[in-house]
Amino acid sequence: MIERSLSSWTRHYIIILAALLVLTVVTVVVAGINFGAPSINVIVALTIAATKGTLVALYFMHLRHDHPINAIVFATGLAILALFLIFCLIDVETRAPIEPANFKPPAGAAPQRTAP
Amino acid sequence: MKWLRSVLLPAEGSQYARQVDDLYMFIVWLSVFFFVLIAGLLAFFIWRYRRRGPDEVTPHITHNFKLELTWSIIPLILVTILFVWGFHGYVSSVVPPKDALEIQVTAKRWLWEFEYPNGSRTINEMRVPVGKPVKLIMSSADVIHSFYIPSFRIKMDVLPNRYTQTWFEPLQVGTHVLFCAEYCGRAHSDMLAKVTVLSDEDYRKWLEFGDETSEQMPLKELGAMLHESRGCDTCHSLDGSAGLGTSFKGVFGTRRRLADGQSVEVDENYLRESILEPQAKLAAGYQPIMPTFQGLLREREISALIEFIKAQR
Amino acid sequence: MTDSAGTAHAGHGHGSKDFLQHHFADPGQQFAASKLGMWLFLVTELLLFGGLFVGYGIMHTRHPEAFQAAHVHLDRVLGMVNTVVLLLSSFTMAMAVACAQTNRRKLLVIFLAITLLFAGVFMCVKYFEYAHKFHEGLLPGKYYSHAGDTVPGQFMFFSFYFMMTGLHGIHVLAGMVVIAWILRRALRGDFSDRYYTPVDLTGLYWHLVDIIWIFLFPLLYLVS
Amino acid sequence: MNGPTSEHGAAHLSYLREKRGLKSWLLTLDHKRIGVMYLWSVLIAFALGGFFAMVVRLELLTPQKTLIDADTYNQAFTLHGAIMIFLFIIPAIPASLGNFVLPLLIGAKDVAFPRLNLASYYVWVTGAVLALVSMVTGGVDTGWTFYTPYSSTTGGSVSLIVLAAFILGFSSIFTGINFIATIHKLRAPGMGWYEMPLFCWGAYATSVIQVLATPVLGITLLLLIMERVFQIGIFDASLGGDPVLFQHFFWFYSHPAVYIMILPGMAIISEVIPVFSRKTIFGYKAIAYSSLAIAFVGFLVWGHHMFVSGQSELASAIFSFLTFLVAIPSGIKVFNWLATMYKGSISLEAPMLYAISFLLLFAIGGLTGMFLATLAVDVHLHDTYFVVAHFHYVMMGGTTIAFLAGLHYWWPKMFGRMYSEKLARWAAALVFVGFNLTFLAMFVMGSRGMPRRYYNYLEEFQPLHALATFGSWILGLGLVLILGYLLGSLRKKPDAPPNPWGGKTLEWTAASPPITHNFEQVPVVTRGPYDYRPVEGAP
Repeated sequence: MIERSLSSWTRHYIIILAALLVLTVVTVVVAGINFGAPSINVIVALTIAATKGTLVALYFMHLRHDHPINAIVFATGLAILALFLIFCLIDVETRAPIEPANFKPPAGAAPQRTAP
Repeated sequence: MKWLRSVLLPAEGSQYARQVDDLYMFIVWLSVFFFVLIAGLLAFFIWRYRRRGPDEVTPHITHNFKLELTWSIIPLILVTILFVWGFHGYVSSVVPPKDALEIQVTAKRWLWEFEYPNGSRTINEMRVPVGKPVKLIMSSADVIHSFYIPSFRIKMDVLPNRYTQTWFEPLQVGTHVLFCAEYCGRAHSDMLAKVTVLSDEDYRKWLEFGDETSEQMPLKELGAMLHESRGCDTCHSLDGSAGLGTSFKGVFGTRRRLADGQSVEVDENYLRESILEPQAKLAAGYQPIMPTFQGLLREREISALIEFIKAQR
Repeated sequence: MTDSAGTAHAGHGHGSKDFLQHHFADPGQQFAASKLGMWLFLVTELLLFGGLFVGYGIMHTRHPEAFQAAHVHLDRVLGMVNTVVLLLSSFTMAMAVACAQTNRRKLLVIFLAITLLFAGVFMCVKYFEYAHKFHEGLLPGKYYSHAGDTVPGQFMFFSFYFMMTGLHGIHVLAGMVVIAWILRRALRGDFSDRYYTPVDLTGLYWHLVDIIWIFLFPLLYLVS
Repeated sequence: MNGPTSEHGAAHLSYLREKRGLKSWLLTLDHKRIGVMYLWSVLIAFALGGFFAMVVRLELLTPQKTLIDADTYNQAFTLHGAIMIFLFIIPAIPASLGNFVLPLLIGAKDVAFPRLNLASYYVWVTGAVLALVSMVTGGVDTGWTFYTPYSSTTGGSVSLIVLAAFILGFSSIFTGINFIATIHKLRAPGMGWYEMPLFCWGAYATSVIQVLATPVLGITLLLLIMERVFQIGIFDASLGGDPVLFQHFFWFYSHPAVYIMILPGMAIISEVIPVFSRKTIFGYKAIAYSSLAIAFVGFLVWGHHMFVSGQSELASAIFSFLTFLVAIPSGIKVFNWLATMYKGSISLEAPMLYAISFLLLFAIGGLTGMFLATLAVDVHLHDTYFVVAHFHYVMMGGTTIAFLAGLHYWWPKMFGRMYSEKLARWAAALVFVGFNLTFLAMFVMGSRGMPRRYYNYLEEFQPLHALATFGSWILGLGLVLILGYLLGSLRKKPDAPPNPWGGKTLEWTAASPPITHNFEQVPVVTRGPYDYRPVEGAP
């Protein structure tokens, strides 16, 4: 970690905080815009969140200037999580729908728990 | 080496089974080769390089890149072959032919229910014509079950609120066992069904007229047969021992306390109602788990079961 | 966690000023080990929440209409207020660490106190949000009794809402306990530029809690 | 390298004798004492799990009811699985033997976080007690895999045992964090990554999985408890959830967990074989990196438990291919161990006998894994006794045999006593024979279509079942014999020399048993861990 004076830390952190607050406002504003497809809104929102998270990790959590092993540990965790999500999605998204010609749906097939 | 195949695997009931067995036997021989290699080297080294004195000095061999590369690449090639071969077989097992006969399968704790294209149903026995592809569309009424016929080398989980499918094409007339292969509770190991492969003609006749023998059988005998084939015996014993349902031993003519506090005499009407609407008068101390048999039994079969229960003294 | 992963108490080491434990060669080694340990712990936290994120993602793709219809019941303004509050608290926490590193003991105490205060504000806002949901019958699982749902399956959004914000809330509460404990030690004058490991590690934990909220906010309040 | 005296000038007492009294054990921060407490605890768990295994085998002696009813049988195999997996195999090598030897192997005084280490032990005890409580308050009949919707709807104290598994996960995570930090930061001066004994590489790879996979089990079990308490719906198909998703969540942990179990076993074998061949290890880097490769690829193969579960065909194909890739690093290890013995000076003391058993049994376990990775064949073999046999060959024939190898190898170091070599050889033979009798026939039963978790079975399988039950008695006898002579050795006077086997790793430079701070002086490493060249005149 590099040696700094408190005032230099403070300046540094205020810039990051400002960026985070701006991004928060942006994500709320953007959520109101219709980009045509709902998936684009999700991607935009998550990209902004990822940017914010990266800022916090790099600067507030000092990963930028720290011993690289800590960043490697964190990145490995994220990578494994990403693989977990991707493989689950591969399964869920590519299941073949089976629509038999002469079959009625099993009892209670539709998710039902609306108002009593 | 036919004998080894017949020791290790059950008789092949379908063309697909033959395909799987070829691959299975290939892996067997591959495994035998590697096991003999490993065990042989091991035994040889243990004997050849046994310690002969307390101060023996050994050569300092740290690695050998070429050798290590060899025993990384050869297995890689072998497993790639296995993968492709296995994938190839798997694809043919999940894609049924377009003209396949469709049978709908419902798994319940702890019985199998089959519904044929013309609407007739069977329990714990599936009848199929020989030499025709049969596609099974399966769903569970409660927990996860698994549809497993070893002779056909097919298995597929049966899930609640979802359809899964598998298919097979029987080679010859005969019977096979159908197991539930996914653990589903107390009577999991009794959740068996019979798969009867009939000639095309017999199948069509059966579908239309029902079972000829059952038409001619005396009522009591028919009842005894149904008690087993329809899965009554999974829950209702004949020897008085407690099961998930009341034992049939000596039950006829007694008075029965019901879950709602009332009581009723066990007569023909009560038995009939309990078969068709099991939850209408639930016996005290038992869970409301029995499925209805409405539409599953012919009129004569209901009478047969009642006669059978009456006879259990 | 922070206690066991990072610090020792006087009496277990040679130099009590630096809280050096006997099995470390020097304070630098001890600090680096503690920090690595903390990062490993943070990764486990990440994956713990990660499972919920994956579950949410998959159920969202299964029931997009239900999730869309259900999220309207969340108050975006309150969500945004809470996001800002947590970001501010992350900032003050980072400042607290900087103060410890530069030996500003008074400022350290002040920043820790402000962080604790922000955490309290966050929990208060959460309390009002929860109270409102309970009142409307937006309860988890079988207790869901909201009237007037148009799309079936909306209850599942709230299953996730309560699991995710609940687990996060528990982490905020745990963070508050640890910060309070650090604050007490700071008041006692334990920390200096030679020894500030617990402050640093608590900071790391707190930032992670913040990062998780940064993702929860758009996923729960802004999905469209 | 190490003088007999400390920096203070006087020899220290061993870690066993320096402090006395129950409190000095229960509140100890010494990795060796924690390791010993863990050792006795996991052995008790092993005995309990073994008892249930015997009950299950005895029941299966006849096709119908032999001894117990179906419900008791279902609970017995559930508890056998849950206890063996969560209470025994996962902590067996890392937390007991690993805890004891890892700091010694790298020349450290302790693990990085001794308090966390002790916390791990007590978390384990808490989990174990909860698991026992669930056993007597209603029992659990879900199988150790807790598949929904069965587990979310059945009666009994499922929530409690799930909570116990959740808590046990933390004990595993704590050990993992501790080992990673210890290996990174506390290696003795002069010990680079490639001078580390291979046990440390195995322990490192294990710890990475413990840290990365266990939290997902945590959240899965938490969701399952919520499903039971609140019916939150995520795994419940009738509410719009997906029971197959539970299987993804569960196996995302539980498949890597298999490598949590086997990697430390392989790590022990990598220590034992060079020492008893008195020869340097062949392909150090290949063995080291293959551990990491197994750990990494092991994260991407969980779907091979789900080939017939209703998972998509594409996902099955991908998982099948990735599963095959695990065969490569496993094969590399086996061939490297064999090459280490080539031109060695092999002596067959008990640890080496277990290592040889391991090689044979693990080879069978690994090769039969190929059947199960092959899609078309797995469809037939899935959920049959073939799978049961396969994983017992890997988990018992692999991990447990390796655990026994390590226990016999380090026993003199841990307690300062030699056990009876003659009895040890008999026991090793009994275990080997009993094990094969119990499980070899299960491959045939499975191939012939005998489904697992069956209380009643078809008559045709009875001879093979009877053989397996008979084998289990021999196996049990062997294990009891081991316990007998090991306990017996503790009654003797300390008689173990510091280095009974002629090992070159650092733990053999410490006293047997070691002093509390492990080494009188901080060791400085100048030679590789398996360097058997004579000290003078080396090239």
